[in-house]
Amino acid sequence: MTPGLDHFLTVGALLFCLGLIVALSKRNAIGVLMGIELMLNAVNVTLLAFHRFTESANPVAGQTFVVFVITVAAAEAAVALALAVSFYRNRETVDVDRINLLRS
Amino acid sequence: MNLPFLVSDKWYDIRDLGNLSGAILDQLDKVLPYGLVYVIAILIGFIASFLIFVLPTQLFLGVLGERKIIGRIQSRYGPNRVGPFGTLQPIADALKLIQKEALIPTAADRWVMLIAPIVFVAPAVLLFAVLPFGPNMVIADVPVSLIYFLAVSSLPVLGAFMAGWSANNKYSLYGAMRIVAMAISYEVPLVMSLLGVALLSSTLSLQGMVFWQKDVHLWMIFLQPIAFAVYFICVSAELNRTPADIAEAESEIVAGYLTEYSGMQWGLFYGMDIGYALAAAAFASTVFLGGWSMWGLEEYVPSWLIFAVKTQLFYLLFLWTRGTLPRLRIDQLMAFAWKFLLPLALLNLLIVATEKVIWTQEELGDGIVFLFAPINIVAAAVLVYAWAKVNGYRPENTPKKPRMVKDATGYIPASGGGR
Amino acid sequence: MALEGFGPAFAFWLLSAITLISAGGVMMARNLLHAVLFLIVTFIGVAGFFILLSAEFIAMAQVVIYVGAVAVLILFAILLTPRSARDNSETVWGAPAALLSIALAAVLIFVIHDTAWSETNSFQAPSVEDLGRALLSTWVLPFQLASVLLTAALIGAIMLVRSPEEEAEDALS
Amino acid sequence: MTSAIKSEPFILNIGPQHPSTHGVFRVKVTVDGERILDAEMVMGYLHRSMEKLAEERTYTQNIPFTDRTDYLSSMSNNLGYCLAVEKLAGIDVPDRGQAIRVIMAELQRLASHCMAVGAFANDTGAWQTPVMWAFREREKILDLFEMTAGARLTCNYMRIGGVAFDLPKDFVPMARDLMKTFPAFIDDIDGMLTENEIFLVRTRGVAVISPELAVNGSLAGPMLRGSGIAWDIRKADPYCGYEKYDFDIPIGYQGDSFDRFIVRLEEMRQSVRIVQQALDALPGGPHSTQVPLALRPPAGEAYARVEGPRGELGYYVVSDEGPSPYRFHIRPPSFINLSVLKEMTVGGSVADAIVALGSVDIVVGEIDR
Repeated sequence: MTPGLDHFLTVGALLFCLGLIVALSKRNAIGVLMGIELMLNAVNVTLLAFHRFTESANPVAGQTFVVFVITVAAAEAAVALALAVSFYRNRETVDVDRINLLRS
Repeated sequence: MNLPFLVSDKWYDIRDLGNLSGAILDQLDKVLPYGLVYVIAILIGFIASFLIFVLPTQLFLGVLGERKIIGRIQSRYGPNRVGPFGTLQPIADALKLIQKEALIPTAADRWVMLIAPIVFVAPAVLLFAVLPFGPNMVIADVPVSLIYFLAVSSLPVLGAFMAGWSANNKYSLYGAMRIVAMAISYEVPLVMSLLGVALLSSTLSLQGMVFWQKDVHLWMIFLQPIAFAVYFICVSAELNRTPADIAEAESEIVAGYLTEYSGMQWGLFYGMDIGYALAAAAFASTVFLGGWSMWGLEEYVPSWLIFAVKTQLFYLLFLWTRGTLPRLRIDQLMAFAWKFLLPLALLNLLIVATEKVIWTQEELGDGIVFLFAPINIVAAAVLVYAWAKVNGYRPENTPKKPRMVKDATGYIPASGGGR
Repeated sequence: MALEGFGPAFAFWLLSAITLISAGGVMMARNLLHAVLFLIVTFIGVAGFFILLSAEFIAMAQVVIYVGAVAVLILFAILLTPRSARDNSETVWGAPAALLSIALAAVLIFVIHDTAWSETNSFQAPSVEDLGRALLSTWVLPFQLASVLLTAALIGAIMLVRSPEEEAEDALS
Repeated sequence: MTSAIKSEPFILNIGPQHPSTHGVFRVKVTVDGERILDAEMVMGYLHRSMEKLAEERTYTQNIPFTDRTDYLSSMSNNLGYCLAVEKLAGIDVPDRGQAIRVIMAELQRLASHCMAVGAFANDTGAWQTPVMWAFREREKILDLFEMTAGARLTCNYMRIGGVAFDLPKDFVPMARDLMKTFPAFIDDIDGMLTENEIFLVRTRGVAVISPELAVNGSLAGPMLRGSGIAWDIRKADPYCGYEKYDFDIPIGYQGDSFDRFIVRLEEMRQSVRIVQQALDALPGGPHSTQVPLALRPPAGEAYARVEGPRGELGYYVVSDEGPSPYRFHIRPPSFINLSVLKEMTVGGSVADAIVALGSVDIVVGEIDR
């Protein structure tokens, strides 16, 4: 079976859903971050699939978008991990359920 | 002799490995069922690259050369018992290592520990795929082979990390932490220095860079000496070669991430260390030393021979530093990367960008590089010295001779030693 | 225009299997370190997809940034938190999240297969040069913004992980 | 090194099986990341109960024991013990014996410092090259020992009242030749290490011993002189006619590892000078006085000290007129120099601790005896 747009989009969707499960359900802040990274990767696959298979007035736009997504993801990962380390230092935990300083 | 896949009739010119393999695969495709030929191509490619590049360069020139040359530096003979002049020593070592039991501690993370050597070894073979051995002799002529090389060479760090973490040993963990920290820090100046190279030659293809250097008749090392120095230092740090071998610092943390490994698992790490050093040397000779080109000499000598000689000469630099220099401490290495190498690489990028703009805007010919080269060499010397001074390099402040006294008179305070 | 030939098809199915199985591994692994290792395999599989979609530069960037930097950063962060914080178990929201995701996947797959996408037959893979020109001409403003974002993230991350002693020192000076 | 990340301190065992402990010696360090918070020394893995065993043997039979305490400087150990027994029994040593003793002790210092300098460079990470170079020169000195005493490492050459054998006739020309070439080797090491920027940053300011700490810790030898204290038993309390020879004491500036290293290098140069002077003025006559085999010194006690390669090497012998000593005690310089290791390492990193340990120049056989 030759892979077409449908197949790539399906893989992207499945990857996104797996990332969603990880991001929503993990106890550890770093685990949640990994889920988010998975979702971003799924988005990138989808973007490039559209870029490859569909008509476009601007043929590089898809790749450009992916470059920006990767950039933002890298920045996000750096800040999120810094947050996790900093939070661990102050509260001795990285459990997202116990990050509830604002709850009275 | 007229074979369809040969470009020229020179006997030594195994031009165009791609044509050769393409011709074979075309013929096979006619007889074999649909698609099977791709699987065969992958298998043949893997085995052939292992046999052609990894085995000879690594086992013989790498392991043996390392032991012989470092032996000579240390005023001893090196291996000289097995085979003529000890040439069969690597094979004897490999046989011994294969026989040994590969121990796995009880508390170790068994699967990660087993997978780690594989993760470490696989990229070494992949690295050689994009290195051009001649005008047509490149296995995969990827248009972005520079970034490909960087991407693949960042993978073995993971293997080393897995090895260090999974063994569940404090020394191993130290090695893992150190190698990860080093990899993050030294990747930055490394990429910055190569950015200047890509900028000047306006290509990301290694083959394109060799052609560029061939066309302007000048090697990149003369145009960007800073980039070359930064590349050399960064790559020896990433490869754990001696001034920066803190991840497997023998005298401090026993063997770093290799502490708990034994048998051929250890042998794979050890051998592939040399494999990566050879790949880095090959990369440097491609990017900075003109690759297979040698100012017209490649017409008379096989290009792959020129390339191999350059690679081995560069590899000799690694051996030399390894045999001579002590090791830095981790905080000193980190400071060196961020405070010294990164600004220098950025300055180099600035110079190169300026020159590139002048070159393209004024539509100057290729000859202008012969003006740029002396400027850049002088600028490199001045910048390195000035930046070292700014960073507090004061060699004259350290007295290198002790004070001499005639009698045992007790404490004599040091007067104005300046330290 | 679909990808013709056995090679791309074989690569596609292989990569799909690798990527999805290792993504499942991220979800299932009880040890956080193992989850990161699975995540790295997923990243490499996604890079393979990018190559299949004729975006070599993006694929290499994916490996350099995700495997070489982000994954290593995650490993570092895990090592800096102690052993007790290295489990990867679910909260009580595990089952609802799974249900939600399955529902979302069903919807997405239905939409994907039900839509008639206007597929092109004349795809010309843009070169790295095209990408570079586009980034520095059409998309120069987002490009600059992204660089500002990266700088801000860099400084923010450094400020976040400073120790209280260092902050006290800076306050005094 | 400030740690920006708070992490849990944990205990790291450096040794007993570790490449840089120079034997079976163990340091239990509490580390936070790479910073050392506490260090505890554990020793005794090589204890052989020499001091007690010596009480069962005659005075002459004890000489081989002294070879095996500090196995890198057996000549100096022999000398210290023989001096103590001679002091106890009131035995004089002929001039030729004295001169041979000086030659042997200084050659031993050269051999031992070769090892110390090479091993120290190895600890800083210079991958075996300095140690191999140093071994090459040390072998030549050990050749001289072999032709004189018949053994290379545990020489057992000194005797109560002199030395065991006279010098073979080839010895003097060979020793002269070696002393001509030896300074070139010292210059090699000097050029390779003291001019090396990496070596400088690794050792300068690392493991500083203040003069007060050096005196209060009762340190001796290069450890003491590195801190800027001019003290040398050969000058302060001359024995074997050291007052006849012209040599200087090298002292350091601030007592860091680098100072101890350059002090050792310079001591090697001075030792070459002493050996040359002793060879030039080698007197004739007997090499030893006859001493009864079953020596029974008069009751009393004696303490004799020599400047060994590692510092003040003292032997304390008590006699009760029996054929064997009533009490036999060694003052081992490595053991006492090591007592400041905690002050040297705490606050630094693990890599610095290895450099500190290397700069002490320990011999575990002497620490544990």
